[in-house]
Amino acid sequence: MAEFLLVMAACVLLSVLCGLARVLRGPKDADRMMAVQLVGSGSIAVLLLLASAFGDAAAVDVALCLALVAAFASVAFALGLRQGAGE
Amino acid sequence: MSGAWLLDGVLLLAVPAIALASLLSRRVLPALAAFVAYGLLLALVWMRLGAPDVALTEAAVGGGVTGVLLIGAAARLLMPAAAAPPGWPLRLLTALLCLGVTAGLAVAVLALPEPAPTLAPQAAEQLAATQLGNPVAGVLLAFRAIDTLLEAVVLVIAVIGIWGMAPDGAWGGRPGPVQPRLADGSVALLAMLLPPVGIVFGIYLAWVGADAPGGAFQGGSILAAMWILAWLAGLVRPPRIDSLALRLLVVAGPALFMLVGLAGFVVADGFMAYPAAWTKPVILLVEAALTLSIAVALCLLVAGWPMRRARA
Amino acid sequence: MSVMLDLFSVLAVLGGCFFFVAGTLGLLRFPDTLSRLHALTKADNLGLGLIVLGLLPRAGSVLGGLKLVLAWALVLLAGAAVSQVIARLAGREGPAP
Amino acid sequence: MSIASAYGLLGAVLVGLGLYGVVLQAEPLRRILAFNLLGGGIFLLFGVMARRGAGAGFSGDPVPQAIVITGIVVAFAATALAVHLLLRLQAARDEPVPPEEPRA
Repeated sequence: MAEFLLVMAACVLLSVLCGLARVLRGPKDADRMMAVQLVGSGSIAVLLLLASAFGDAAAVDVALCLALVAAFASVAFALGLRQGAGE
Repeated sequence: MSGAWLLDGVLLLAVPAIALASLLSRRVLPALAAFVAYGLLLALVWMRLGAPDVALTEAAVGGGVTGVLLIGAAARLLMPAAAAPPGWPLRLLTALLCLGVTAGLAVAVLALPEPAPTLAPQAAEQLAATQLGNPVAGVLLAFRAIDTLLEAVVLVIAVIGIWGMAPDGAWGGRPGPVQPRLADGSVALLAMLLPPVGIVFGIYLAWVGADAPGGAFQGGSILAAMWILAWLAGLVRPPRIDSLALRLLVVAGPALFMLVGLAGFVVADGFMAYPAAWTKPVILLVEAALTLSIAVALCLLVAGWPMRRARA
Repeated sequence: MSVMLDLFSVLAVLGGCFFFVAGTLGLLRFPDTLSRLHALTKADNLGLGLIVLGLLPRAGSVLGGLKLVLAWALVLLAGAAVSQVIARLAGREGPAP
Repeated sequence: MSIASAYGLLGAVLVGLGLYGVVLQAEPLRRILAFNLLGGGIFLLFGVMARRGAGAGFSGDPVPQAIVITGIVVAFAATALAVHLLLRLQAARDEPVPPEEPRA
Protein backbone atom coordinates (compact mmCIF):
# COMPACT_ATOMS: atom_id res chain seq x y z
CA MET A 1 0.00 0.00 0.00
CA ALA A 2 2.80 2.43 0.92
CA GLU A 3 4.45 1.66 -2.40
CA PHE A 4 1.22 2.43 -4.26
CA LEU A 5 0.81 5.75 -2.44
CA LEU A 6 4.39 6.74 -3.29
CA VAL A 7 3.91 5.93 -6.97
CA MET A 8 0.70 7.99 -6.94
CA ALA A 9 2.62 10.85 -5.28
CA ALA A 10 5.22 10.69 -8.05
CA CYS A 11 2.45 10.73 -10.69
CA VAL A 12 0.76 13.78 -9.16
CA LEU A 13 4.07 15.59 -8.87
CA LEU A 14 5.06 14.79 -12.42
CA SER A 15 1.74 15.91 -13.86
CA VAL A 16 1.72 19.13 -11.87
CA LEU A 17 5.24 19.92 -12.99
CA CYS A 18 4.28 19.47 -16.62
CA GLY A 19 1.71 22.14 -15.90
CA LEU A 20 4.57 24.45 -15.00
CA ALA A 21 5.27 24.83 -18.68
CA ARG A 22 2.44 27.37 -18.48
CA VAL A 23 4.62 29.55 -16.25
CA LEU A 24 7.00 29.97 -19.15
CA ARG A 25 4.50 29.98 -22.02
CA GLY A 26 1.86 32.15 -20.43
CA PRO A 27 0.61 33.84 -22.53
CA LYS A 28 -1.15 35.82 -19.82
CA ASP A 29 -0.08 36.38 -16.25
CA ALA A 30 -3.34 34.72 -15.26
CA ASP A 31 -2.07 31.48 -16.83
CA ARG A 32 1.16 31.69 -14.88
CA MET A 33 -0.74 32.16 -11.64
CA MET A 34 -2.80 29.09 -12.42
CA ALA A 35 0.29 26.96 -12.89
CA VAL A 36 1.67 28.05 -9.52
CA GLN A 37 -1.70 27.39 -7.91
CA LEU A 38 -1.60 23.88 -9.37
CA VAL A 39 1.91 23.28 -8.01
CA GLY A 40 0.64 24.39 -4.61
CA SER A 41 -2.25 21.95 -4.46
CA GLY A 42 -0.13 19.21 -6.07
CA SER A 43 2.58 19.61 -3.43
CA ILE A 44 -0.05 19.39 -0.71
CA ALA A 45 -1.37 16.18 -2.27
CA VAL A 46 2.16 14.75 -2.43
CA LEU A 47 2.82 15.60 1.21
CA LEU A 48 -0.43 14.01 2.35
CA LEU A 49 0.38 10.87 0.36
CA LEU A 50 3.88 10.79 1.88
CA ALA A 51 2.42 11.25 5.35
CA SER A 52 0.11 8.31 4.83
CA ALA A 53 2.76 6.11 3.22
CA PHE A 54 5.35 6.59 5.94
CA GLY A 55 2.94 7.20 8.83
CA ASP A 56 4.67 10.55 9.34
CA ALA A 57 2.33 12.96 11.10
CA ALA A 58 4.72 15.89 10.65
CA ALA A 59 4.18 15.80 6.86
CA VAL A 60 0.52 16.69 7.42
CA ASP A 61 1.59 19.79 9.35
CA VAL A 62 3.91 20.72 6.50
CA ALA A 63 1.00 20.23 4.08
CA LEU A 64 -1.21 22.55 6.13
CA CYS A 65 1.60 25.09 6.20
CA LEU A 66 1.90 24.86 2.40
CA ALA A 67 -1.86 25.30 2.04
CA LEU A 68 -1.75 28.55 4.01
CA VAL A 69 1.37 29.79 2.26
CA ALA A 70 0.10 28.97 -1.22
CA ALA A 71 -3.14 30.86 -0.57
CA PHE A 72 -1.17 33.77 0.83
CA ALA A 73 1.21 33.90 -2.14
CA SER A 74 -1.63 33.66 -4.66
CA VAL A 75 -3.40 36.64 -3.10
CA ALA A 76 -0.19 38.66 -3.05
CA PHE A 77 0.38 37.75 -6.67
CA ALA A 78 -3.12 38.82 -7.65
CA LEU A 79 -2.76 42.15 -5.86
CA GLY A 80 0.72 42.68 -7.30
CA LEU A 81 -0.56 42.06 -10.81
CA ARG A 82 -3.36 44.53 -10.31
CA GLN A 83 -0.94 47.24 -9.16
CA GLY A 84 2.03 46.54 -11.36
CA ALA A 85 1.09 44.93 -14.63
CA GLY A 86 -1.83 47.30 -15.06
CA GLU A 87 0.22 50.13 -16.41
CA MET B 1 11.37 1.37 -2.39
CA SER B 2 11.04 2.05 -6.09
CA GLY B 3 8.12 4.41 -5.47
CA ALA B 4 10.27 6.63 -3.29
CA TRP B 5 13.01 6.63 -5.93
CA LEU B 6 10.48 7.63 -8.58
CA LEU B 7 9.38 10.57 -6.44
CA ASP B 8 13.00 11.57 -5.78
CA GLY B 9 13.81 11.33 -9.46
CA VAL B 10 10.96 13.68 -10.39
CA LEU B 11 12.02 16.16 -7.71
CA LEU B 12 15.68 16.00 -8.71
CA LEU B 13 14.84 16.90 -12.30
CA ALA B 14 12.10 19.40 -11.53
CA VAL B 15 13.86 21.66 -9.06
CA PRO B 16 16.76 22.66 -11.36
CA ALA B 17 14.30 23.03 -14.24
CA ILE B 18 12.21 25.49 -12.30
CA ALA B 19 15.28 27.38 -11.07
CA LEU B 20 16.36 27.68 -14.69
CA ALA B 21 12.89 28.88 -15.66
CA SER B 22 13.07 31.54 -12.97
CA LEU B 23 16.50 32.70 -14.20
CA LEU B 24 15.76 32.74 -17.90
CA SER B 25 12.28 34.22 -18.05
CA ARG B 26 12.28 37.61 -19.73
CA ARG B 27 9.91 39.38 -17.40
CA VAL B 28 10.10 39.58 -13.67
CA LEU B 29 6.60 38.32 -12.82
CA PRO B 30 7.00 34.87 -14.38
CA ALA B 31 10.39 34.66 -12.67
CA LEU B 32 8.70 35.36 -9.34
CA ALA B 33 5.94 32.83 -10.05
CA ALA B 34 8.64 30.23 -10.68
CA PHE B 35 10.43 31.29 -7.50
CA VAL B 36 7.35 30.68 -5.35
CA ALA B 37 6.95 27.25 -6.95
CA TYR B 38 10.66 26.64 -6.27
CA GLY B 39 10.09 27.35 -2.57
CA LEU B 40 7.14 24.92 -2.46
CA LEU B 41 9.17 22.17 -4.14
CA LEU B 42 12.15 22.75 -1.84
CA ALA B 43 9.80 22.12 1.08
CA LEU B 44 9.09 18.70 -0.49
CA VAL B 45 12.84 18.10 -0.86
CA TRP B 46 13.37 18.91 2.82
CA MET B 47 10.69 16.40 3.75
CA ARG B 48 12.50 13.76 1.70
CA LEU B 49 15.69 14.64 3.57
CA GLY B 50 13.91 13.88 6.85
CA ALA B 51 13.89 17.49 8.03
CA PRO B 52 10.26 18.58 8.61
CA ASP B 53 11.36 21.53 10.76
CA VAL B 54 13.33 22.94 7.85
CA ALA B 55 10.53 22.11 5.41
CA LEU B 56 8.14 24.25 7.46
CA THR B 57 10.62 27.13 7.58
CA GLU B 58 11.43 26.92 3.88
CA ALA B 59 7.76 26.86 2.91
CA ALA B 60 6.76 29.74 5.16
CA VAL B 61 9.79 32.01 4.91
CA GLY B 62 11.66 30.91 1.80
CA GLY B 63 8.66 30.50 -0.49
CA GLY B 64 5.85 32.48 1.06
CA VAL B 65 7.09 35.60 2.82
CA THR B 66 10.13 36.12 0.57
CA GLY B 67 7.98 35.61 -2.52
CA VAL B 68 5.44 38.14 -1.31
CA LEU B 69 8.16 40.65 -0.46
CA LEU B 70 9.62 40.35 -3.97
CA ILE B 71 6.20 40.47 -5.66
CA GLY B 72 5.35 43.64 -3.75
CA ALA B 73 8.67 45.19 -4.78
CA ALA B 74 8.21 44.18 -8.41
CA ALA B 75 4.82 45.88 -8.45
CA ARG B 76 6.33 49.13 -7.15
CA LEU B 77 9.63 49.16 -9.04
CA LEU B 78 9.70 50.74 -12.45
CA MET B 79 11.72 48.28 -14.41
CA PRO B 80 14.25 50.06 -16.56
CA ALA B 81 14.08 49.32 -20.27
CA ALA B 82 15.86 46.03 -20.74
CA ALA B 83 19.56 46.69 -21.15
CA ALA B 84 21.36 44.82 -23.89
CA PRO B 85 22.24 41.39 -22.49
CA PRO B 86 25.95 40.87 -21.93
CA GLY B 87 27.82 39.53 -24.93
CA TRP B 88 28.34 35.85 -25.45
CA PRO B 89 32.01 35.77 -24.34
CA LEU B 90 31.03 37.08 -20.93
CA ARG B 91 28.09 34.72 -20.71
CA LEU B 92 30.25 31.77 -21.69
CA LEU B 93 32.92 32.72 -19.18
CA THR B 94 30.33 33.05 -16.39
CA ALA B 95 28.72 29.77 -17.35
CA LEU B 96 32.12 28.05 -17.19
CA LEU B 97 32.83 29.61 -13.82
CA CYS B 98 29.48 28.45 -12.44
CA LEU B 99 29.98 25.01 -13.94
CA GLY B 100 33.33 24.88 -12.17
CA VAL B 101 31.72 25.80 -8.84
CA THR B 102 29.04 23.16 -9.34
CA ALA B 103 31.62 20.55 -10.30
CA GLY B 104 33.72 21.39 -7.25
CA LEU B 105 30.74 21.11 -4.94
CA ALA B 106 29.64 17.88 -6.61
CA VAL B 107 33.08 16.35 -6.07
CA ALA B 108 32.99 17.49 -2.45
CA VAL B 109 29.54 15.93 -1.96
CA LEU B 110 30.63 12.62 -3.49
CA ALA B 111 33.86 12.58 -1.49
CA LEU B 112 32.22 13.16 1.88
CA PRO B 113 33.78 10.95 4.55
CA GLU B 114 32.16 7.67 5.43
CA PRO B 115 30.84 7.23 8.08
CA ALA B 116 29.54 10.79 8.17
CA PRO B 117 30.55 12.87 11.17
CA THR B 118 27.48 13.54 13.26
CA LEU B 119 26.43 15.19 16.46
CA ALA B 120 23.16 13.25 16.60
CA PRO B 121 24.28 10.84 19.38
CA GLN B 122 25.48 13.72 21.55
CA ALA B 123 22.24 15.59 20.92
CA ALA B 124 20.22 12.49 21.78
CA GLU B 125 22.22 12.00 24.97
CA GLN B 126 21.72 15.56 26.19
CA LEU B 127 18.14 15.98 25.00
CA ALA B 128 16.74 14.37 28.14
CA ALA B 129 18.30 17.14 30.22
CA THR B 130 16.30 19.76 28.30
CA GLN B 131 13.04 17.80 28.71
CA LEU B 132 12.29 18.55 25.05
CA GLY B 133 11.18 15.96 22.52
CA ASN B 134 12.28 17.71 19.34
CA PRO B 135 16.06 17.55 18.85
CA VAL B 136 16.06 20.58 16.55
CA ALA B 137 14.36 22.66 19.23
CA GLY B 138 16.95 21.37 21.67
CA VAL B 139 19.78 22.58 19.43
CA LEU B 140 18.11 25.93 18.73
CA LEU B 141 17.20 26.80 22.29
CA ALA B 142 19.71 24.96 24.44
CA PHE B 143 22.86 23.53 22.85
CA ARG B 144 23.42 26.32 20.34
CA ALA B 145 21.23 28.97 21.95
CA ILE B 146 23.81 31.65 21.22
CA ASP B 147 23.25 31.21 17.45
CA THR B 148 19.52 31.58 17.88
CA LEU B 149 19.97 34.67 20.06
CA LEU B 150 22.24 36.31 17.49
CA GLU B 151 19.82 35.41 14.74
CA ALA B 152 16.94 37.06 16.60
CA VAL B 153 19.18 40.12 17.04
CA VAL B 154 19.88 40.13 13.28
CA LEU B 155 16.14 40.52 12.69
CA VAL B 156 16.00 43.51 15.06
CA ILE B 157 19.00 45.10 13.33
CA ALA B 158 17.42 44.55 9.91
CA VAL B 159 14.24 46.28 11.12
CA ILE B 160 16.31 49.22 12.38
CA GLY B 161 18.19 49.31 9.07
CA ILE B 162 14.97 49.49 7.08
CA TRP B 163 13.44 52.11 9.36
CA GLY B 164 16.63 54.10 8.92
CA MET B 165 15.76 54.58 5.25
CA ALA B 166 12.86 56.85 6.19
CA PRO B 167 13.00 60.24 4.51
CA ASP B 168 13.67 63.12 6.90
CA GLY B 169 10.12 64.20 7.54
CA ALA B 170 8.61 60.74 7.68
CA TRP B 171 10.39 59.37 10.74
CA GLY B 172 7.95 57.99 13.23
CA GLY B 173 5.13 57.49 10.73
CA ARG B 174 3.46 54.32 9.58
CA PRO B 175 5.77 52.06 7.55
CA GLY B 176 5.12 50.99 4.00
CA PRO B 177 2.81 52.14 1.23
CA VAL B 178 -0.88 52.67 1.91
CA GLN B 179 -2.82 49.60 0.82
CA PRO B 180 -6.17 50.56 -0.65
CA ARG B 181 -8.99 48.73 1.06
CA LEU B 182 -10.08 46.00 -1.31
CA ALA B 183 -13.42 46.50 -2.91
CA ASP B 184 -12.97 43.10 -4.47
CA GLY B 185 -15.22 40.64 -2.68
CA SER B 186 -13.44 37.30 -3.01
CA VAL B 187 -9.93 38.34 -2.00
CA ALA B 188 -11.21 40.48 0.85
CA LEU B 189 -13.23 37.51 2.06
CA LEU B 190 -10.16 35.27 1.89
CA ALA B 191 -8.14 37.88 3.78
CA MET B 192 -10.78 37.77 6.51
CA LEU B 193 -11.29 33.99 6.64
CA LEU B 194 -7.69 32.82 6.37
CA PRO B 195 -6.07 34.70 9.30
CA PRO B 196 -8.17 33.09 12.06
CA VAL B 197 -7.18 29.63 10.77
CA GLY B 198 -3.59 30.74 10.21
CA ILE B 199 -3.24 32.30 13.66
CA VAL B 200 -4.43 29.12 15.34
CA PHE B 201 -2.07 27.08 13.17
CA GLY B 202 0.87 29.42 13.83
CA ILE B 203 0.38 29.20 17.59
CA TYR B 204 -0.04 25.43 17.27
CA LEU B 205 3.29 25.16 15.42
CA ALA B 206 5.05 27.27 18.03
CA TRP B 207 3.48 25.25 20.83
CA VAL B 208 4.20 21.74 19.54
CA GLY B 209 7.71 22.86 18.56
CA ALA B 210 9.07 21.59 21.86
CA ASP B 211 8.20 17.99 21.07
CA ALA B 212 7.35 17.78 17.37
CA PRO B 213 8.45 19.61 14.23
CA GLY B 214 7.63 23.29 14.52
CA GLY B 215 8.86 26.09 16.71
CA ALA B 216 9.29 29.82 17.12
CA PHE B 217 10.49 30.55 13.59
CA GLN B 218 7.87 28.44 11.86
CA GLY B 219 5.00 29.63 14.03
CA GLY B 220 6.18 33.23 13.93
CA SER B 221 6.44 33.31 10.16
CA ILE B 222 2.93 31.88 9.72
CA LEU B 223 1.60 34.53 12.11
CA ALA B 224 3.48 37.18 10.12
CA ALA B 225 2.07 35.87 6.84
CA MET B 226 -1.46 36.24 8.20
CA TRP B 227 -0.93 39.85 9.27
CA ILE B 228 0.68 40.66 5.91
CA LEU B 229 -2.33 39.17 4.15
CA ALA B 230 -4.70 41.39 6.12
CA TRP B 231 -2.41 44.37 5.44
CA LEU B 232 -2.30 43.72 1.69
CA ALA B 233 -6.08 43.56 1.66
CA GLY B 234 -6.23 46.92 3.38
CA LEU B 235 -7.90 45.51 6.48
CA VAL B 236 -5.24 46.58 8.99
CA ARG B 237 -2.68 49.38 9.12
CA PRO B 238 0.80 49.02 10.58
CA PRO B 239 1.30 50.99 13.78
CA ARG B 240 3.51 54.09 13.76
CA ILE B 241 7.14 53.18 14.20
CA ASP B 242 7.52 55.55 17.14
CA SER B 243 4.97 53.51 19.07
CA LEU B 244 6.59 52.24 22.23
CA ALA B 245 4.48 49.07 22.27
CA LEU B 246 5.66 48.13 18.77
CA ARG B 247 9.30 48.67 19.67
CA LEU B 248 8.93 46.63 22.84
CA LEU B 249 7.33 43.80 20.87
CA VAL B 250 10.23 43.75 18.41
CA VAL B 251 12.88 43.47 21.12
CA ALA B 252 10.92 41.41 23.66
CA GLY B 253 12.12 38.02 22.39
CA PRO B 254 15.85 38.74 22.10
CA ALA B 255 15.82 40.80 25.32
CA LEU B 256 14.18 38.05 27.34
CA PHE B 257 16.52 35.49 25.78
CA MET B 258 19.52 37.61 26.75
CA LEU B 259 18.24 38.13 30.28
CA VAL B 260 17.74 34.40 30.71
CA GLY B 261 21.22 33.86 29.31
CA LEU B 262 22.76 36.34 31.73
CA ALA B 263 20.79 34.85 34.63
CA GLY B 264 22.64 31.63 33.81
CA PHE B 265 25.76 33.17 35.36
CA VAL B 266 24.00 33.45 38.71
CA VAL B 267 21.73 30.42 38.92
CA ALA B 268 23.51 27.92 36.69
CA ASP B 269 26.91 27.20 35.15
CA GLY B 270 27.36 30.22 32.91
CA PHE B 271 26.00 32.25 30.01
CA MET B 272 23.00 30.56 28.37
CA ALA B 273 22.96 27.76 30.91
CA TYR B 274 19.54 26.97 32.34
CA PRO B 275 18.93 25.82 35.92
CA ALA B 276 18.27 22.09 35.72
CA ALA B 277 14.84 22.03 37.37
CA TRP B 278 13.50 24.91 35.29
CA THR B 279 14.87 24.05 31.88
CA LYS B 280 11.65 23.32 30.05
CA PRO B 281 9.49 26.15 31.46
CA VAL B 282 12.29 28.65 30.77
CA ILE B 283 12.71 27.36 27.21
CA LEU B 284 8.96 27.56 26.59
CA LEU B 285 8.83 31.12 27.93
CA VAL B 286 11.73 32.20 25.73
CA GLU B 287 10.18 30.46 22.75
CA ALA B 288 6.84 32.22 23.26
CA ALA B 289 8.52 35.62 23.40
CA LEU B 290 10.68 34.78 20.38
CA THR B 291 7.61 33.71 18.37
CA LEU B 292 5.95 37.06 19.00
CA SER B 293 9.07 39.11 18.23
CA ILE B 294 9.89 37.14 15.09
CA ALA B 295 6.34 37.55 13.81
CA VAL B 296 6.37 41.31 14.39
CA ALA B 297 9.86 41.70 12.91
CA LEU B 298 8.96 39.74 9.76
CA CYS B 299 5.85 41.91 9.26
CA LEU B 300 7.94 45.07 9.61
CA LEU B 301 10.60 43.72 7.23
CA VAL B 302 7.95 43.24 4.56
CA ALA B 303 6.16 46.54 5.23
CA GLY B 304 9.31 48.67 4.81
CA TRP B 305 10.18 52.24 5.74
CA PRO B 306 7.83 55.05 6.62
CA MET B 307 7.13 57.12 3.53
CA ARG B 308 4.62 59.75 4.41
CA ARG B 309 5.27 62.71 6.60
CA ALA B 310 4.23 61.81 10.11
CA ARG B 311 1.62 64.02 11.66
CA ALA B 312 2.87 65.16 15.02
CA MET C 1 -13.25 -4.94 6.29
CA SER C 2 -9.68 -3.76 6.06
CA VAL C 3 -9.44 -5.08 2.50
CA MET C 4 -12.56 -3.11 1.59
CA LEU C 5 -11.10 0.03 3.14
CA ASP C 6 -7.82 -0.48 1.30
CA LEU C 7 -9.71 -0.95 -1.95
CA PHE C 8 -11.63 2.25 -1.25
CA SER C 9 -8.34 4.09 -0.60
CA VAL C 10 -6.79 2.79 -3.79
CA LEU C 11 -9.80 3.75 -5.90
CA ALA C 12 -10.16 7.22 -4.41
CA VAL C 13 -6.44 8.00 -4.67
CA LEU C 14 -6.40 6.73 -8.24
CA GLY C 15 -9.37 8.98 -8.99
CA GLY C 16 -7.60 11.95 -7.40
CA CYS C 17 -4.48 11.28 -9.41
CA PHE C 18 -6.61 11.06 -12.56
CA PHE C 19 -8.10 14.50 -11.90
CA PHE C 20 -4.64 15.99 -11.33
CA VAL C 21 -3.43 14.57 -14.63
CA ALA C 22 -6.60 15.66 -16.41
CA GLY C 23 -6.35 19.14 -14.91
CA THR C 24 -2.77 19.47 -16.06
CA LEU C 25 -3.65 18.28 -19.54
CA GLY C 26 -6.42 20.85 -19.62
CA LEU C 27 -4.08 23.56 -18.40
CA LEU C 28 -1.67 22.70 -21.18
CA ARG C 29 -4.07 21.93 -24.03
CA PHE C 30 -7.17 24.09 -23.60
CA PRO C 31 -7.23 27.01 -26.00
CA ASP C 32 -8.07 29.99 -23.79
CA THR C 33 -7.48 31.22 -20.28
CA LEU C 34 -10.98 30.74 -18.94
CA SER C 35 -11.30 27.12 -20.03
CA ARG C 36 -7.85 26.48 -18.60
CA LEU C 37 -9.14 27.91 -15.34
CA HIS C 38 -12.00 25.44 -15.49
CA ALA C 39 -9.50 22.57 -15.83
CA LEU C 40 -7.38 23.88 -12.96
CA THR C 41 -10.27 24.01 -10.51
CA LYS C 42 -11.09 20.38 -11.25
CA ALA C 43 -7.55 19.35 -10.32
CA ASP C 44 -7.60 21.50 -7.17
CA ASN C 45 -11.00 20.60 -5.82
CA LEU C 46 -11.68 17.09 -7.06
CA GLY C 47 -8.11 15.81 -7.33
CA LEU C 48 -7.06 16.82 -3.85
CA GLY C 49 -10.53 16.07 -2.51
CA LEU C 50 -10.50 12.47 -3.71
CA ILE C 51 -6.96 11.94 -2.43
CA VAL C 52 -7.96 13.27 1.00
CA LEU C 53 -11.04 11.04 0.92
CA GLY C 54 -8.89 8.04 0.08
CA LEU C 55 -6.40 8.77 2.85
CA LEU C 56 -9.04 9.36 5.53
CA PRO C 57 -9.45 5.64 6.48
CA ARG C 58 -5.67 5.52 6.98
CA ALA C 59 -5.52 8.68 9.11
CA GLY C 60 -5.37 6.75 12.37
CA SER C 61 -6.94 9.34 14.65
CA VAL C 62 -9.82 11.78 14.51
CA LEU C 63 -7.42 14.72 14.82
CA GLY C 64 -5.31 13.36 11.97
CA GLY C 65 -8.41 13.05 9.80
CA LEU C 66 -9.53 16.56 10.71
CA LYS C 67 -6.15 17.91 9.65
CA LEU C 68 -6.49 16.22 6.27
CA VAL C 69 -9.94 17.73 5.78
CA LEU C 70 -8.67 21.13 6.94
CA ALA C 71 -5.90 21.06 4.32
CA TRP C 72 -8.50 20.37 1.64
CA ALA C 73 -10.83 23.07 2.98
CA LEU C 74 -8.00 25.63 2.88
CA VAL C 75 -7.20 24.74 -0.72
CA LEU C 76 -10.90 24.96 -1.65
CA LEU C 77 -11.26 28.35 -0.01
CA ALA C 78 -8.11 29.78 -1.56
CA GLY C 79 -8.90 28.22 -4.92
CA ALA C 80 -12.37 29.77 -4.97
CA ALA C 81 -11.08 33.23 -4.13
CA VAL C 82 -8.07 33.14 -6.41
CA SER C 83 -10.05 31.75 -9.35
CA GLN C 84 -12.26 34.84 -9.20
CA VAL C 85 -9.21 37.07 -9.36
CA ILE C 86 -7.68 35.07 -12.19
CA ALA C 87 -10.89 35.22 -14.18
CA ARG C 88 -11.13 38.97 -13.71
CA LEU C 89 -7.47 39.42 -14.68
CA ALA C 90 -7.98 37.28 -17.75
CA GLY C 91 -10.92 39.43 -18.72
CA ARG C 92 -8.94 42.63 -18.19
CA GLU C 93 -5.97 41.45 -20.17
CA GLY C 94 -8.18 41.31 -23.22
CA PRO C 95 -10.29 38.70 -24.97
CA ALA C 96 -8.87 35.25 -25.42
CA PRO C 97 -6.45 34.81 -28.29
CA MET D 1 24.50 6.44 -4.89
CA SER D 2 22.44 7.21 -1.84
CA ILE D 3 19.47 9.55 -1.80
CA ALA D 4 21.46 12.03 0.25
CA SER D 5 24.25 12.21 -2.36
CA ALA D 6 21.70 12.66 -5.13
CA TYR D 7 20.19 15.64 -3.32
CA GLY D 8 23.72 16.90 -2.66
CA LEU D 9 24.30 17.01 -6.42
CA LEU D 10 21.00 18.87 -6.74
CA GLY D 11 22.30 21.42 -4.22
CA ALA D 12 25.51 21.81 -6.24
CA VAL D 13 23.53 22.42 -9.45
CA LEU D 14 21.31 25.01 -7.74
CA VAL D 15 24.35 26.87 -6.42
CA GLY D 16 25.78 27.02 -9.94
CA LEU D 17 22.50 28.25 -11.44
CA GLY D 18 22.01 30.85 -8.74
CA LEU D 19 25.57 32.11 -9.10
CA TYR D 20 25.08 32.51 -12.85
CA GLY D 21 22.03 34.65 -12.17
CA VAL D 22 23.74 36.75 -9.49
CA VAL D 23 26.61 37.52 -11.86
CA LEU D 24 24.72 38.10 -15.10
CA GLN D 25 21.23 39.39 -14.31
CA ALA D 26 20.88 43.05 -15.26
CA GLU D 27 18.01 44.10 -13.01
CA PRO D 28 18.85 44.34 -9.30
CA LEU D 29 15.58 42.65 -8.28
CA ARG D 30 16.37 39.68 -10.51
CA ARG D 31 19.79 39.55 -8.91
CA ILE D 32 18.24 39.39 -5.45
CA LEU D 33 16.00 36.62 -6.72
CA ALA D 34 19.00 34.69 -8.04
CA PHE D 35 20.72 35.20 -4.69
CA ASN D 36 17.78 33.43 -3.07
CA LEU D 37 17.97 30.56 -5.57
CA LEU D 38 21.67 30.25 -4.71
CA GLY D 39 20.84 30.26 -1.00
CA GLY D 40 18.37 27.42 -1.47
CA GLY D 41 21.18 25.31 -2.96
CA ILE D 42 23.59 26.06 -0.13
CA PHE D 43 20.98 25.21 2.51
CA LEU D 44 20.34 21.97 0.67
CA LEU D 45 24.03 21.04 1.01
CA PHE D 46 23.64 21.50 4.77
CA GLY D 47 20.56 19.30 4.62
CA VAL D 48 22.60 16.56 2.96
CA MET D 49 25.20 16.71 5.74
CA ALA D 50 22.35 16.47 8.24
CA ARG D 51 20.79 13.52 6.44
CA ARG D 52 24.08 11.64 6.27
CA GLY D 53 24.50 12.17 10.00
CA ALA D 54 21.22 10.42 10.77
CA GLY D 55 21.51 8.29 13.83
CA ALA D 56 20.58 7.85 17.45
CA GLY D 57 16.94 7.51 16.42
CA PHE D 58 16.83 10.85 14.56
CA SER D 59 16.16 11.13 10.84
CA GLY D 60 19.03 13.60 10.56
CA ASP D 61 21.72 15.35 12.54
CA PRO D 62 19.75 18.12 14.30
CA VAL D 63 22.67 20.57 14.48
CA PRO D 64 22.95 21.41 10.74
CA GLN D 65 19.15 21.42 10.53
CA ALA D 66 18.95 24.07 13.25
CA ILE D 67 21.70 26.09 11.55
CA VAL D 68 19.75 26.01 8.27
CA ILE D 69 16.61 27.26 10.02
CA THR D 70 18.44 30.29 11.35
CA GLY D 71 20.12 30.65 7.95
CA ILE D 72 16.80 30.83 6.10
CA VAL D 73 15.54 33.56 8.40
CA VAL D 74 18.78 35.56 8.16
CA ALA D 75 18.71 35.24 4.36
CA PHE D 76 15.19 36.64 4.45
CA ALA D 77 16.36 39.59 6.58
CA ALA D 78 19.16 40.32 4.09
CA THR D 79 16.74 40.04 1.17
CA ALA D 80 14.29 42.43 2.84
CA LEU D 81 17.06 44.96 3.48
CA ALA D 82 18.23 44.75 -0.14
CA VAL D 83 14.72 45.05 -1.57
CA HIS D 84 13.88 48.09 0.53
CA LEU D 85 17.20 49.76 -0.35
CA LEU D 86 16.23 49.29 -3.98
CA LEU D 87 12.79 50.83 -3.45
CA ARG D 88 14.32 53.68 -1.45
CA LEU D 89 16.83 54.40 -4.22
CA GLN D 90 14.02 54.64 -6.72
CA ALA D 91 12.09 56.99 -4.45
CA ALA D 92 15.22 59.14 -4.07
CA ARG D 93 15.61 59.32 -7.86
CA ASP D 94 12.01 60.37 -8.25
CA GLU D 95 12.45 63.41 -6.04
CA PRO D 96 15.88 64.91 -6.70
CA VAL D 97 15.15 67.88 -4.43
CA PRO D 98 15.42 66.79 -0.79
CA PRO D 99 12.25 67.49 1.15
CA GLU D 100 12.38 70.68 3.22
CA GLU D 101 13.48 70.41 6.80
CA PRO D 102 10.63 70.53 9.26
CA ARG D 103 10.86 73.70 11.32
CA ALA D 104 11.56 72.90 14.93
